[in-house]
Amino acid sequence: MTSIDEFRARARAWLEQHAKPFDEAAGYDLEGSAVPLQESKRFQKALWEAGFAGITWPKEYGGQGLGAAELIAFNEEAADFDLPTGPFTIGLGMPGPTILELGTEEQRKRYLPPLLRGDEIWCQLFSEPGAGSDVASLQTTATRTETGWLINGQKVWTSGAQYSDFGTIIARTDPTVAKHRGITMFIVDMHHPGVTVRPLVVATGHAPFNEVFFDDVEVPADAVVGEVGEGWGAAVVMLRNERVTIGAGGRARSNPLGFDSLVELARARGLEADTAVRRRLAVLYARESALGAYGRVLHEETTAGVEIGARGSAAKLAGAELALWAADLAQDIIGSDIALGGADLERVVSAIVAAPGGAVAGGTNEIQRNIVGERVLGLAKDPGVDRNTPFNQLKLSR
Amino acid sequence: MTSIDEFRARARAWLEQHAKPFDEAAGYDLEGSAVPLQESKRFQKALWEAGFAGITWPKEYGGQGLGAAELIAFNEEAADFDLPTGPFTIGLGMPGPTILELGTEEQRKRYLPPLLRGDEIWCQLFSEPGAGSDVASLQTTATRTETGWLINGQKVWTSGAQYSDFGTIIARTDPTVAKHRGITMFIVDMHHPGVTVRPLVVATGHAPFNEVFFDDVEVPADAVVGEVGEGWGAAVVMLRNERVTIGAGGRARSNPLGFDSLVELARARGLEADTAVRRRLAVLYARESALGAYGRVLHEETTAGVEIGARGSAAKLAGAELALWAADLAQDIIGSDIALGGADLERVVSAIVAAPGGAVAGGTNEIQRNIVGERVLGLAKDPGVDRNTPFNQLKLSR
Amino acid sequence: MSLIFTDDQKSLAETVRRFVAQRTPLPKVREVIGGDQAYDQEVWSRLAGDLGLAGLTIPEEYGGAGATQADLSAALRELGAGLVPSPLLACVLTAGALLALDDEEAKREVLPRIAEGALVGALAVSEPGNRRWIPAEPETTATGSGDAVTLSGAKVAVLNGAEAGVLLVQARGPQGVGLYLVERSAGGLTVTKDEVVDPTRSSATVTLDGAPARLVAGDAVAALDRVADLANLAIASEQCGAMLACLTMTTEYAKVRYAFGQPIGAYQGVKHKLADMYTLWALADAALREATRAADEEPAKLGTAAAAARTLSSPGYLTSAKETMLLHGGIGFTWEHDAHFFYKNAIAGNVLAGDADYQQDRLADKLGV
Amino acid sequence: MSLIFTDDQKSLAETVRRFVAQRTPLPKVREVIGGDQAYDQEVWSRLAGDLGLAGLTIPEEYGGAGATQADLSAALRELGAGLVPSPLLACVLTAGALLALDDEEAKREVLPRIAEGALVGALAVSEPGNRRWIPAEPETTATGSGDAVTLSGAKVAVLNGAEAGVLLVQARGPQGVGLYLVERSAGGLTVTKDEVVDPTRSSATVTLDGAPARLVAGDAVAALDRVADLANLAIASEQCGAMLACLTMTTEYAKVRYAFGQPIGAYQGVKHKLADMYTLWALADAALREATRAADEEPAKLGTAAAAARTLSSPGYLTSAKETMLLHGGIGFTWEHDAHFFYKNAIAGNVLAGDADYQQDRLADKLGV
Repeated sequence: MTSIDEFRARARAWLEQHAKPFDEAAGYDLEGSAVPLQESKRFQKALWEAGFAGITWPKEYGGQGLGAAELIAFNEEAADFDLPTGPFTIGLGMPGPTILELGTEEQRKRYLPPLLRGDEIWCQLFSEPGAGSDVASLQTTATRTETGWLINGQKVWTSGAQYSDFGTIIARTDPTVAKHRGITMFIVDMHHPGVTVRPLVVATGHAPFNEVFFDDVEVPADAVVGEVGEGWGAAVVMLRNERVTIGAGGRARSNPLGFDSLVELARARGLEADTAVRRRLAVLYARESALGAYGRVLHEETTAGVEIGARGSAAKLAGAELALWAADLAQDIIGSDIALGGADLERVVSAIVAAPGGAVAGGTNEIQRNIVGERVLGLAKDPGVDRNTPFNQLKLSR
Repeated sequence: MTSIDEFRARARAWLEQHAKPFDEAAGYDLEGSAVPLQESKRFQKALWEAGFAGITWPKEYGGQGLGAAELIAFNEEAADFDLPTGPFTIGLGMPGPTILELGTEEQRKRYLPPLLRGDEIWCQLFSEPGAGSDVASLQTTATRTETGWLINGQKVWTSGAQYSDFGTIIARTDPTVAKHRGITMFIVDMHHPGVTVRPLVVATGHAPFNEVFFDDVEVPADAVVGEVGEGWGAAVVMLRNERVTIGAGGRARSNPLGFDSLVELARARGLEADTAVRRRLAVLYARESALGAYGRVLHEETTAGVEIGARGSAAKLAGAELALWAADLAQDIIGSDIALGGADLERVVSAIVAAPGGAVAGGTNEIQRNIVGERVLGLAKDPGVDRNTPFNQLKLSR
Repeated sequence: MSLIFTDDQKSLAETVRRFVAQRTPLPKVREVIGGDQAYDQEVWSRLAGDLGLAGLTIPEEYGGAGATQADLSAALRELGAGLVPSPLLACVLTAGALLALDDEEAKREVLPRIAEGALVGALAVSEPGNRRWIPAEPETTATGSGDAVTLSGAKVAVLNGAEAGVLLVQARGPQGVGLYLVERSAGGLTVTKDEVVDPTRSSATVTLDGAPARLVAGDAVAALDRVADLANLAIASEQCGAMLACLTMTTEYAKVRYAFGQPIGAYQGVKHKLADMYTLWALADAALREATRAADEEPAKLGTAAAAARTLSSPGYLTSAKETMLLHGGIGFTWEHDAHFFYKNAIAGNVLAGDADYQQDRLADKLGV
Repeated sequence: MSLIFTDDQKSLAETVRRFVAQRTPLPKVREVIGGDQAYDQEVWSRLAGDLGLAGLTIPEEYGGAGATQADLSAALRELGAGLVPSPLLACVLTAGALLALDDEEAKREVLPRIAEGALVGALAVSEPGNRRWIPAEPETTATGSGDAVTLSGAKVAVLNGAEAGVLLVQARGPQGVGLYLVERSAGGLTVTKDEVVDPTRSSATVTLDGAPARLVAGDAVAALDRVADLANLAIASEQCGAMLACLTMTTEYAKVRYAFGQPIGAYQGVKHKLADMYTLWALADAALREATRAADEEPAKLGTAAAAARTLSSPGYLTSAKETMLLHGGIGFTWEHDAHFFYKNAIAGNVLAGDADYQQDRLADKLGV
């Protein structure tokens, strides 16, 4: 038995004792916040105490100092369980690694251990109402004060802002240079009185995100992550992580527009023998399983040291298109009852309504196509896109 | 009985006596040149003698001096007949009207009557291998001589060049100004020894077009149509006519990818009761009949004095997309026999192979979408497209 | 008559458009559908009465205006563009069914009240577990005869069933399939408002347990076929209006929203999708014009033309509404933005009075394929 | 084994790619298909012999190399990318059928000759008037027994039927459906070369009129199911190669072709279509990798995985080839350009060894839907 196998066995044993097995029916979370916060914090602390939090992070910041093989082993075992760690996903996936890479020694010591231990929750604050796909055209400002910076502006699509202790925010610190060059990343205390969090209700009627308003929020000078004016580089790293996360998708079985769900739906509606429906279900299976295989190919290539570059964008694009296609199929399976929002159809109807939103989250299909065209295929950049114009001379959305 | 009704009755009577009724089976012409040239010339002459050629053209140039109402009445009656006037379509639809509008009095007197009388056939020479959608980036040159101009270059996609007596050609007369401003239109004698016509074989194996090479072809100074350097304006008018012609399409029944043909195809293959095929045929009918109705709407608006602007591009786009969609349906109806080129399938298989070519002819779908977006919806022009760069500083295709 | 609007139709459309903008713009619609009423009663009174829409196509002898289907279509486009909640469609279908039957007494009793907006009629045809909008063989039964007829069975997706004063119910009686009038106050009648995806339309589940009813004399099968044509005309009209609203909204957004220093409409990724939306609308609109022309001039072609129009308008609208959400990016996914109301309206409208399979099968039937 | 190529597979692919570029590039393919031979005999000898492709997946005991399906797939991608005419697919299917049967004598007699490239085998299953690639109940009959069996019937779309030295024919005999070996020289056998849309593939119509044949022992139904899986693997491999060739060709063109002062690939109208082509290829390619992995590691999953790969590769290739023509504009429609050969190959490949309906029905069956 290798040390990896031992680690895997230990993880399995611990999970079987402490975590709930994955429940397919309960797996789809309309609000994105179904787990009680205290339970989540308790579980994260237990995970850390057992040696399964921050597996690849250095020991001096509370991590386990192990390798990618152990991380993969743990994730593979964990996939069979329903870990109530949702509120920590962002902190561990985006701000955490960024602080690890770009933060000062003080920042790492101060912020990483409480994050791993489940004491402090993080969010990330990038998107703005006026910026959209062109994230770098952000208009939130951070102006220098004697002791630090004063942040003013509005962010949007912030998951978990309502219960977060800290956030990483990018703000414009120099409007006289090109838009990518005048941005700085800060750590912001979400409990500051100038921070207002407002739930953002979406098309389904649920509020899985927030709008966050910053009104003269002071942050100290040492809240800068990396260098002043170099926040865009840090943000790009974070966004790439986000795209991979979104592209990978959740377990297919918990997806109300996935193959298993739509087969059940068709059976429940007596269409299991309908030739056209059967054929479309077969195509759904082919597309869904190919998307999974593509993810595994990229994963294997990464492991083999092959640079996957921007190919994750093709997965994101394919996933978004598949969800929209599956939403059409689901509608046709349901037929005229789609107009009714009855309890038995609530999950699938919500997913149909949410499908366009899912396609937009993390970058529209058009943006993904541009990324694939330019960075994977090497096509010329869009004409007329001027990356060198000073921000204060750019045309912006209202 | 109004004078229009009388005119219509006279046209009907003449057509019944002189023209063949429309033969649906024979209506699709793979080569585009099935009618013997002499028969065509004789018929055009007879048409002119009977007073049905150049209905709206002035009498002094051989026309009938009548109104649009008479023209419409004649066309409506003529739709039931198979007029062997193919070789004259281009001359009467494009060069003719342009010379009428922009030509000198001498040009009109010299060229229009023989065209109407069926004595001389015309072609138009716009497209070039290196230009494509960006017609104005043409590279054929016309350089001044003591007595006129010397034309050198290559044109492509020229219908009827092999039997044409004259052509209207656009060539670059000033490479130092912006591309649209350095172009001049000429009348060129297609019998000049420097003109070489070569049939252009397309994907189906047929050769409905030509390549035309110009090697030191002299034209006199009075061959200029309109003003020197203003050939683009003339070309735009001609191209708009072309787009309307292409968008309007032929009789649906002669189209091997049309509803009637595909219903027959489905019946011949025993699929008349197949639910999926029936549904797709219903959709085909809906799309095809809507395209016809849209053409009638535009026609009625034109008659009512409403400017239809670039809306014909939407018809062209819809027609191209419909042909590609119908080609898919035809393939699915045929099933595995599509791989076989047997005689009973030749027409429909040829049409399937030709469908992408049809979508490109007269401007790609992308160009049509740009036209609809910019000229119908008023969206901003593509960024970075510089209309003011001197031609000799432009980047061109090899 | 032609395919393009007459001056009268333009003027009617303009009147309705102005009324919608002034009295029931989208922020007002949001308030109404957020409440517990299916529609704003005052708006409906004005639409029915002042604007005369409830009786527009009802002949003058029954209190209506005797106008053409093309006139009604012009008005419905504007209501569709504004997502205006109203029982107009339900009334049009009920009145259309009665007009296609041969029961003078029923017509004289019901039609004038519908025409003046005093009565909402609802058509109850669909049944649970049957995917066809109008069942060929309904399970609902009529028993008894003369004044003692009663109905038993269940009807689903009854448009404005909860707001109707009278229901026209398809049922199987001793003499075959018939249409029966049931008063809302009838004993044995239970009407339960449905939870719906599209809050701008109200539908209900109806159970009949020996509810007293009255057979309307005439050929019910033919009348229901006529109703299917009228439904296609009316729904295609609303959908063409809504498609145009989506197109206009998204085009405007593409002109003022900037990304990477350009209005997003300058990028072909957006421009070409809008061109496709335009083309979808233009073809559905043309097909609809042809259908209303047929309704008024060549009734023999109505069935095919109306089904063809609907076959384009429903999926075209669904695509347009979805693209409206997608092209607005994140903003289009917020509750605050109107895009999702159009999307939900398109989802529900796609199956209203027959889903795509039903429509395509019916069109194929009419085409003799 | 994993989803990405091993070093051996990379090296095999590279060898085949170099061979195609040197010995049978597209201009050479044009010459061959313009002539009266189905393929270049010398090219086939080299592919079969020097490169060992004819016997690649045939076990060593029958003269082959005993390589994996993933190895064969790597080679087939390169042949597909080059539209190389050859009887390899026909041989793979015939050998695959024999290997799945239990007739040691037939294997020993036929397989070594196929493996060395000396014999072309062809599988004759489809019948006129039956839309299924492999009929459940063939009309072709086998009569007699032992050494005196004869076949009568007709078979269509027999891949390389005219070039084959031996045919493996599905027929209904006294003991049910079986597979029968028929020598090309047999009396009563008529083979007529088809006119085909895709000149890179040769197929034939075969009539059997009391042709002497030999029953191959074993479970024919199971063997043909295995053949359907192998066909899906092989065709998906060729198609993934061809899709990538289309993508590469069109991407290169989009970089050097200028319109309005920009390379056309700078416009989103072109760029986004190429991104979609990339995505279609990437998913079909990943599904194919999963299918070859299953073939070699988890045979129980092969049927589903191979059908899924084929369900994506065939329509994906058709779309890609069509877009290749469209994005090349007028040039792509000329005979001189290669685009139309890919388009025709995609049209024919879409129905090769079962059309889309057949594939989707089979996948649904395997999924238990």
